Amino acid sequence: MTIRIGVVTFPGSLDDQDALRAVSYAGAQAISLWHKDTDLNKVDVVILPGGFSYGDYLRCGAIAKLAPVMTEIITKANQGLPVLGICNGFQVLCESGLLPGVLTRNKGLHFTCRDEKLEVVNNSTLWTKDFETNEKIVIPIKNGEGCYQADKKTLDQLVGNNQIVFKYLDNPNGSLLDIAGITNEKGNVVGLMPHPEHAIDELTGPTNHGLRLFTSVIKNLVGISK
Amino acid sequence: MIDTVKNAQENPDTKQPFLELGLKEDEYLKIKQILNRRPTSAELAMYSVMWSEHCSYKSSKVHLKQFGEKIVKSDVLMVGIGENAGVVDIGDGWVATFKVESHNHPSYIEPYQGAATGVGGIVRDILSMGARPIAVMDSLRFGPLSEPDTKRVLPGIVAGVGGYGNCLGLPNIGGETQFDPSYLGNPLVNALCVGVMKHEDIHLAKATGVGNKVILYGARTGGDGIGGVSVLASETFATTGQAKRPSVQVGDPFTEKLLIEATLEMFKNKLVEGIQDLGGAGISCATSELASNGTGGMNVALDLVPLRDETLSPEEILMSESQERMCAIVKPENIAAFMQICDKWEIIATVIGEVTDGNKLVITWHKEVIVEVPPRTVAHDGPVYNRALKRPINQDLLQKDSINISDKSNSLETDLLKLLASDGISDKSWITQQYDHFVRGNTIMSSPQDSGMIRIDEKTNRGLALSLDGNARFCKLDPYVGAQLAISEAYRNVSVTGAKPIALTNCLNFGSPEDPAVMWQFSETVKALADGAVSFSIPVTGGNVSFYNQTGEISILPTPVIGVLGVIEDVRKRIPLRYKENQTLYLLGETKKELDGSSWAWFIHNHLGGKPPQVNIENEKKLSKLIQTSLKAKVIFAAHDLSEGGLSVALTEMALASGIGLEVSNNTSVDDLSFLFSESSARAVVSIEEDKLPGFKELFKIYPGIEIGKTGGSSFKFIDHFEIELSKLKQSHSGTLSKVLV
Amino acid sequence: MGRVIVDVTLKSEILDPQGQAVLRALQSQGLKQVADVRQGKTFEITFEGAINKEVLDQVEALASEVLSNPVIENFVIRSYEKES
Amino acid sequence: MGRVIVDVTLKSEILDPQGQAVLRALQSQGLKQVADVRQGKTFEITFEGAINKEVLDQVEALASEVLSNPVIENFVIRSYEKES
Ligand SMILES: Nc1ncnc2c1ncn2[C@@H]1O[C@H](COP(=O)(O)OP(=O)(O)O)[C@@H](O)[C@H]1O
Ligand SMILES: [Mg+2]
Repeated sequence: MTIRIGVVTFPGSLDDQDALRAVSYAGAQAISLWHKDTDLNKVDVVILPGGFSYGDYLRCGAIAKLAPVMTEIITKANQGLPVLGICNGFQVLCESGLLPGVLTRNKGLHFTCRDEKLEVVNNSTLWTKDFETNEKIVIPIKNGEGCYQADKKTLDQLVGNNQIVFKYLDNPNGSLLDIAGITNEKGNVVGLMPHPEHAIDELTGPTNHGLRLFTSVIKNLVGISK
Repeated sequence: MIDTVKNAQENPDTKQPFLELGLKEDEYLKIKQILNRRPTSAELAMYSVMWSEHCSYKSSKVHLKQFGEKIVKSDVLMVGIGENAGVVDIGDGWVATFKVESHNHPSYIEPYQGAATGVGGIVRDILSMGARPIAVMDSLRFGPLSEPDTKRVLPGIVAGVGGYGNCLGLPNIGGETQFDPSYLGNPLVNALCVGVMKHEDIHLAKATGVGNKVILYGARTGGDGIGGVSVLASETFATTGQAKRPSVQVGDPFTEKLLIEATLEMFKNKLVEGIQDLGGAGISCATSELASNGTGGMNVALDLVPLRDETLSPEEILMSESQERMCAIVKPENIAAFMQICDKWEIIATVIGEVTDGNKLVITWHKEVIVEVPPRTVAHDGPVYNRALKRPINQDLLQKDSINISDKSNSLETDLLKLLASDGISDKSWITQQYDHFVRGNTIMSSPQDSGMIRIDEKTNRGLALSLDGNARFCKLDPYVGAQLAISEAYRNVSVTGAKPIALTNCLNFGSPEDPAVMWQFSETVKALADGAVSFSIPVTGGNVSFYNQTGEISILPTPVIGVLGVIEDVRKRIPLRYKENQTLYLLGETKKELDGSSWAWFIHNHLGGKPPQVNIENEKKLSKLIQTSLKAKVIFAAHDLSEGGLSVALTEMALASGIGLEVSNNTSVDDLSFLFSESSARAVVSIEEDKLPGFKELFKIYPGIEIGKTGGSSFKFIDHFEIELSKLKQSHSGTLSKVLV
Repeated sequence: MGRVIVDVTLKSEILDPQGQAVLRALQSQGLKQVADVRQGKTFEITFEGAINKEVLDQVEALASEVLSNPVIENFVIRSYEKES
Repeated sequence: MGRVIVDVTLKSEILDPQGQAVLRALQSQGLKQVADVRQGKTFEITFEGAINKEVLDQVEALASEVLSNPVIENFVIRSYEKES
């Protein structure tokens, strides 16, 4: 069976083509979804890509959460649909309440683009089964608002439920608890600031470590997860 | 009261503020002569912006025509100078278009928005050729890092270049940043954009086909930047008071992103007959150029232009430089499909006129005719000046003032560390980290590599390499040689990555054209570029001129910035900067005792005098050929061109990028100081794996090289002289910008 | 034409790096007594026609859903002019 | 402790893309009567000690240098509390 993975394009999405490419590299069928779609075209998985949806005006992800396509995504995600939010997509997931907390302006106030060392904290989500726990990987970041913040109670819950998925080894933006990516309690929705779709091939990225997020979800769906 | 054509005929003696609009008395008389009456105020507005230095090239035209006269043998040039940007064939059915543009003055007044809208403008230029913009680069010049105003200007400009390009989804693949006191009150922001398309998709800016509609689409027109182009870019700051400093424009990269996607969709569906971006001089420029390049006739109802501010007068609408707007010529039967695409991308589009069989551009305001002009006279027949030029009297003195090496007694080690920490040579990652290098997933190389490299075809792995270079100190010492050294450097940067240089563009930043000494620098530069293009056999596909870069009477250093574009058939064969352990280092090319104008002379001894290094175009070509020949057998593992700071800086950059040390000895015939710091042209350092050495040495038939050392260890060792740990080099090299800028 | 102004401020426990940068800039310019700076946002919303209770209620609802993120921000409707 | 609030707004002839985006978002959420939105910045500056004329003058001077760029923005000292 071929897994169908949808990538949503909002006005201002930028890394949508890259996410589609990563999906194909990983062996799934890549499907473009449009922000005005009201049905998800039978996709098995949804990716919210990076970029500056609606210019990131107001707050990052705040206007995208109002897009028609999000209604269906939110409903299905709550029923277990695998969803990955990358960078701007992570911001949309937080704004729409699928993930807790919020991403704010980087501590240094600059947009920062660099190769980032991460530690895989939780390899039990649908998106991380191809990694080892505590594995160190390198994936680029590029964002102006990647500083993860949440209140103490939320942070305690994230730690208590093992919802932190990736941590920065050299925190680039002031994120609390060095958080680079988190999951919901069920493990089907994951959001991260680094860009795995830019680490699928050493020709165009620092490593190919990012590819494993995509292969993880595919293997899981075709039933060969470990 | 609206000043109609009728009114102008009936009231020929009305006083008009042509001087305030930047027109000279004789220019005003010429307009009257063309029209056979006084212009209406709307016509005056159009002529004044279109005849400004920035739009009309009135001082540079007589020089620039050499680019057409000195014919370069090239079989890649498809669209030459005169269009928005030149177009070159890059193989496999692909063509590329690239251009640099300056946005210097606005960036001083409002660094963030000035730089941002500079990027926005050049991207629309590329888009209007029919191409998908795929990458940007930027060349920046600032006052010394230690000056407080640099701390205001630099962060804003960098954030603006990044903010706009990042939000547009264009990777920034390189550029340059230099510092000199002459730029303190007049920083330079030159932005480059490159785009690609298939042969059949080339679109030109012309309005043909009687009855075809003129559609304005994109952002609404507002009162921002009115007269910005003529006043900001054409007058000196010293002579302009507050009133003549209009507000700068604010960019909206989000709207531009939608504009790009919508426009490319229109091209794909073949809905557009002609297209033009709205940059400087806004609607005046777009309508007159489209009409002039077409059959000549066009009617426009200006009152239909969607406004952000309902109080704007027709003159202001004509001159407004509101960003993120485009103008398209569309067949009536395609209007519906065109509008549907605009709807999809939520872009406002309005039919504002049509192509007529006349030869006049007629603009009405609520049915009254306010402009009726032969469009060519506005767009192309502006005034032409043959400005006085004079070699400065102190040029000879300057050239005689060669640096005396014998009394310079620092140790080589001290000099190297100091040079690495100088603002000009220091690591620029504080800047480049603010730019997205990855978006679109095709970036093969970006900073700190010698050139940017982009894969354009995922199936064939064909790619483009681009470099943007200029050394204004060399140009000050000798503008002709300096300009050719700039081409040489850009050509070499592209070559060492394995790409074959095929085209060049330029952005010429100078002081006032009314100063004969500046005009001399300019004419030498253009001559050098036109001659250089012939000798290198790569055509000049376009360029941009920015005059009046000065503070008071003090001009900036003459600063031509050169962009060279190269093609690489398989990006997987590219040659990077990073080497591995246990490789042999070779120095290709001849090192001479050429320290005048060098970074060493300037940053260590604050000396600028003498003559710049010699240009040797034949050697540059041989070096390039050697590298290209090497690709097949992959005998070169890593390479780096030698430019500012010479060998010592090149080796340090390679070592730091690789995280591996090296040791070298001076096997050349020059002294140790020159070995390390001379900036002789046509040189590169390469590193070779053990088993590739025989194959590599074969290549010396093409161009000679000598072995200078080996890679490995954790230090930079210059045998018999010094050994510096990489950590210490890194400390010197990387701390400079981040220490001063927060 | 009516007009409503909504102020959105960061909650006090949330980091405000922009405010901190302004604080440093003010201090470096000689304003020694500054102790803290917090940066906030203001939305000035103009309406066709006059503003009635219904419109105000809508603004109130959208202020917490769209104009601010309750995880990090507070909002207040600072002022409104029924017509102008 | 005194407190000064400075409002910085874009000049009316300057494009406000953020305000436009918010405008569309509000309209899409059913607030049909909105005609325009302008987004501004607010700085809430807290001082050690009370605020006197001298401090206010300093804030006034720095508002155009540090807090805003007069080429595109206006500022106004909205309010201040001498002490609190
Ligand atoms: N220094 C130069 N060298 C070569 N061509 C130039 C130079 N300056 C301007 N041109 C060419 O003149 C034409 C008009 O330039 P320009 O006014 O910058 O275009 P635009 O109207 O898009 O701003 C372009 O084709 C440009 O490439
Ligand atoms: Mg153009």
